[in-house]
Amino acid sequence: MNSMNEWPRGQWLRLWSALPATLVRATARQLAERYEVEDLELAQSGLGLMPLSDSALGETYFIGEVPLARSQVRLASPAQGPVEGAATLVDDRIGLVRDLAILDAAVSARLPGHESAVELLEQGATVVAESDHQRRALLAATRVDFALLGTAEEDDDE
Amino acid sequence: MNDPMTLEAPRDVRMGVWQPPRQQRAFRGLLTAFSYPGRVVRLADDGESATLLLLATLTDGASRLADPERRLAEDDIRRLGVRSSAVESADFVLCGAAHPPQMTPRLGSLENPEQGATLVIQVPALEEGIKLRLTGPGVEEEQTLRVAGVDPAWWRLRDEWNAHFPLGVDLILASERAVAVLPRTTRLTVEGVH
Amino acid sequence: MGYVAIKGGGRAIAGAEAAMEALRCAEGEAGTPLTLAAIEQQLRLLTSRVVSEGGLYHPRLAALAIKQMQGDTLEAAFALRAYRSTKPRLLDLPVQETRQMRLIRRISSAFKDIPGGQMLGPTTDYALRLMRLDLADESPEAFRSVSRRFLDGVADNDLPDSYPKVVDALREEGLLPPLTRSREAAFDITRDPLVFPVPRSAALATMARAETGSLLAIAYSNMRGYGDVHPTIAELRVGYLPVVLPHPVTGEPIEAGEVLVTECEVVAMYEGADSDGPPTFTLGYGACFGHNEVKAISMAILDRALQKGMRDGPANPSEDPEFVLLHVDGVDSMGFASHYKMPHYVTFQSDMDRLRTTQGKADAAQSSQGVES
Amino acid sequence: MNVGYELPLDDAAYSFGFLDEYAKREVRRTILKAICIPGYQTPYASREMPMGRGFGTGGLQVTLSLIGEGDTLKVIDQGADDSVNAVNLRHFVELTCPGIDTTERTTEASLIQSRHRIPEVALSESQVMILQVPYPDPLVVVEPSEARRKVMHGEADYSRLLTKLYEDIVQFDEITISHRYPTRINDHYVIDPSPIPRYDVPRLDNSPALILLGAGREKKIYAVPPYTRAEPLAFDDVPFRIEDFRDAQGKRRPCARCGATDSFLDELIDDDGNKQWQCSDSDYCHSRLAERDTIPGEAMS
Repeated sequence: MNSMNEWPRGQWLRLWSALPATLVRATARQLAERYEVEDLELAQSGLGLMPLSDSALGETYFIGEVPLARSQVRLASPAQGPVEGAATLVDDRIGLVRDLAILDAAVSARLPGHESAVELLEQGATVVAESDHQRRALLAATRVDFALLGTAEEDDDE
Repeated sequence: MNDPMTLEAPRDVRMGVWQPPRQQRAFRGLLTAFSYPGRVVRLADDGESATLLLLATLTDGASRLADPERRLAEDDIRRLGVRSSAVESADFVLCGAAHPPQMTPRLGSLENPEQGATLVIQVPALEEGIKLRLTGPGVEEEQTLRVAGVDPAWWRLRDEWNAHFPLGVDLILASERAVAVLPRTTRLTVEGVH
Repeated sequence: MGYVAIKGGGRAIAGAEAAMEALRCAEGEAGTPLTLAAIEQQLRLLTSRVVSEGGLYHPRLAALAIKQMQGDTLEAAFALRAYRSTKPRLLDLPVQETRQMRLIRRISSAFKDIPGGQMLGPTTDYALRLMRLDLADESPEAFRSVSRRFLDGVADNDLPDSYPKVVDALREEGLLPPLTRSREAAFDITRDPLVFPVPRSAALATMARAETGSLLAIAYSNMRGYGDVHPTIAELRVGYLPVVLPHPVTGEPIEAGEVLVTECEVVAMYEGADSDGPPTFTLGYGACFGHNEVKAISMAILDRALQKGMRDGPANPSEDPEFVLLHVDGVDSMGFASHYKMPHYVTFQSDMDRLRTTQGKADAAQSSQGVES
Repeated sequence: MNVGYELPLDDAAYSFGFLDEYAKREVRRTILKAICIPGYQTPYASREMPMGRGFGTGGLQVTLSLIGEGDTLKVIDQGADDSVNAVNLRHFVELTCPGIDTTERTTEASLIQSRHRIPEVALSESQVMILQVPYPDPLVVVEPSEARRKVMHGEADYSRLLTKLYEDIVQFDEITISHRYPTRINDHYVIDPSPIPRYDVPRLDNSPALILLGAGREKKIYAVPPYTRAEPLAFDDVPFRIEDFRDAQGKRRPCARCGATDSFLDELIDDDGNKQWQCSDSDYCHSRLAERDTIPGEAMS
């Protein structure tokens, strides 16, 4: 279960949603076959108004809206009793968010069969790492220390 | 939040008064009742409550409801998704005909008279009881309305609250199935009283 | 030909739609339809503009709108706004913290060196505006290899996930006013009409989804002299802001997604201590969805100008909240400008009636005075 | 968006009436308050509609909050059902409100949305008239600040507006307001009745039908309830006058198509540059022609 500790629940959605929805769907289907899924709240999509704290004066304001999809489910597990899971995603795919809620429930309670969902976490992590690398590269390749400009090290400018 | 999609209640209550098409029909009934003061409009079908239906049609998380006499079931208040509030700060006040509220409801301001409250008064019966003679906008010549079980103090208070147009309150008299409306602009005389 | 009643309107509208579509696809055999991913990636700055002016961070829908509206940013942003009207508010998000942004660009024009370092990131600031003719017939193979080669060329040295803010450093030095974590709830411009005076949060929200060109024009008037902000950019950052909300079951914070944001703080000259504290620099703040630096900078300058106007009363247009905030929304202004294209012949008939009547009276008056006309 | 994101095309369908239910509920609350305070510009959070501000988004939000199964909608612009904007709005409602009917016959309609005209045929209690409003506040010409205008309206203080009218008379010996004629409702609020011609203003007075006015860009809804006094501002010596359709000889011009001498006329210029006059209300004109064809022997007046 080291992968469990490796990724706190707060990161699961990020990792899973980095993968093609079809992968998530397949795993959710398998789990749904083992455990009866009850919708505690109909999965739905809508909007959320996003408040930011302005970094100049610390005032709260709304920069705009983001799409949101959310779902909350309960898996009936004979062994462990009912297990609740949920997902809220900046996205508008109702099907996907329900699948994620099922994965969330299974992994959180480590229900038999959750291992495949943990594998998805690992796969998602590689995708996320790749995009992190891309972003870091954008910074690393353009880092500039104006304090050093004009010195021997960098005489190409001014 | 008064939206069938977000209710965690069992299927059957999601039906009926919580359904958009039903609320659209109910609103058109209310529109007639507000446009033609004193006309009795049957709002609810059998098994429905006119009061709950009109509240479901008009209120949600954006409105404040005062229910000082606890006339609504907790479940229904949750399904309505309204913010509960005190009488003096409520957009909608639900009360019985027998005793008027002790508090003065919101009357709005000169700049924002629309903030005057809407009072929903549950009456034992419409089309029987004392006779009211109505004139004003929405009434061609004169409209008569019969209503039972209303404490006369109500009419005195209504006159006080509506003394300074455009400030005032608007009344919805709701029987089990029907409603009649008295906007702040309606002039009212009670038969036999002067 | 005069003001003649439009008839056959139904046919005309259907025809107009077909005509638009015909031009969109005019390349015919030779053409390839744009994919939404291509618009979102290759026209990322156009997409950025539409998500911020549309007020909804949905790059894929923005790309669709751009394709559908054939590149018209006003119409595309408009389509995104209208889409919002069909969607319910799902939940209230907690306040997000931009210090957590995963940066791709970060500069300051106030300091040579800033804690964490300056990184130009993807920018054309220092590029020569020379036509790159090699892009004219770019081979797909070359195109596909570019990004990969760039990444392989860069050592992924251990850069931090997030960076401190320059203004925080200045603040610690006492050069800036302390954060006034205001308690009042933020103004929701999507629900409440702007009735002046409005709080600063209403101004920030309005400018965050304003039309870029409109903001720039009014900010530019301030820069040129109809105003006196004279800003220095303390920090301009572009990056991905993680959207964090509580898990519905456990309540623990979960990352629900990311939003690309441009954020800018400008420092302006201090003013005589209007508060009882010592004099400090004054600040302007700008931010918007997507990568749009001109918009963020213009907004920051106008924020500073409006703060002055709200406090001392406007001395010029860019300091007048009503003037600025009621005229920068692209959907409102574009819609109203367009509506003049609709038939107005009933009202014009009525206008002519008035003019003729008054002319008639004027003539009568003149001739009665025996004046030749 | 994420790698491999696909637009959810399956659940992209629009809900009945386009607007979400919260938006409708707010418009409905606003309409009822507008009826209770005749002529008062009731503020509401206008939503963006998929057509331009100024194209009737205010009227449309009212219509969409009212309409449901069993309704028959008529949409006109400049009096014509076939005018481009009318066609466009009608098509949009048909698209988003399955199960409702539309008509061009005034008498068949339960809801009538209009820009710039009120139909010639008298409305009935079973109908609701919805007018599209570009500029809701008649006081703007004398007071730019909305805060101050709201006070003036509340106190029914229209002295400055009357002065403005009077200055007109002094200059032109006539009130020069052509359309959007300021009209006092129930002896209190003065409204901008939308850009209807003066010819239509008397139709607001004691109408059996409810009249709702929606201003989307300015985020206001106001109402003229049924059987309510609506009186155009005027002076004893200079009365309110409707448009004059008499020719040089003082004879009322007839409609070139149906011969009507009791309708608002459009002035047309044919290809030879000759002037023609025609009913602006196309349904009125058509039905008169239809009658004439069915009743043999009736000569065209």
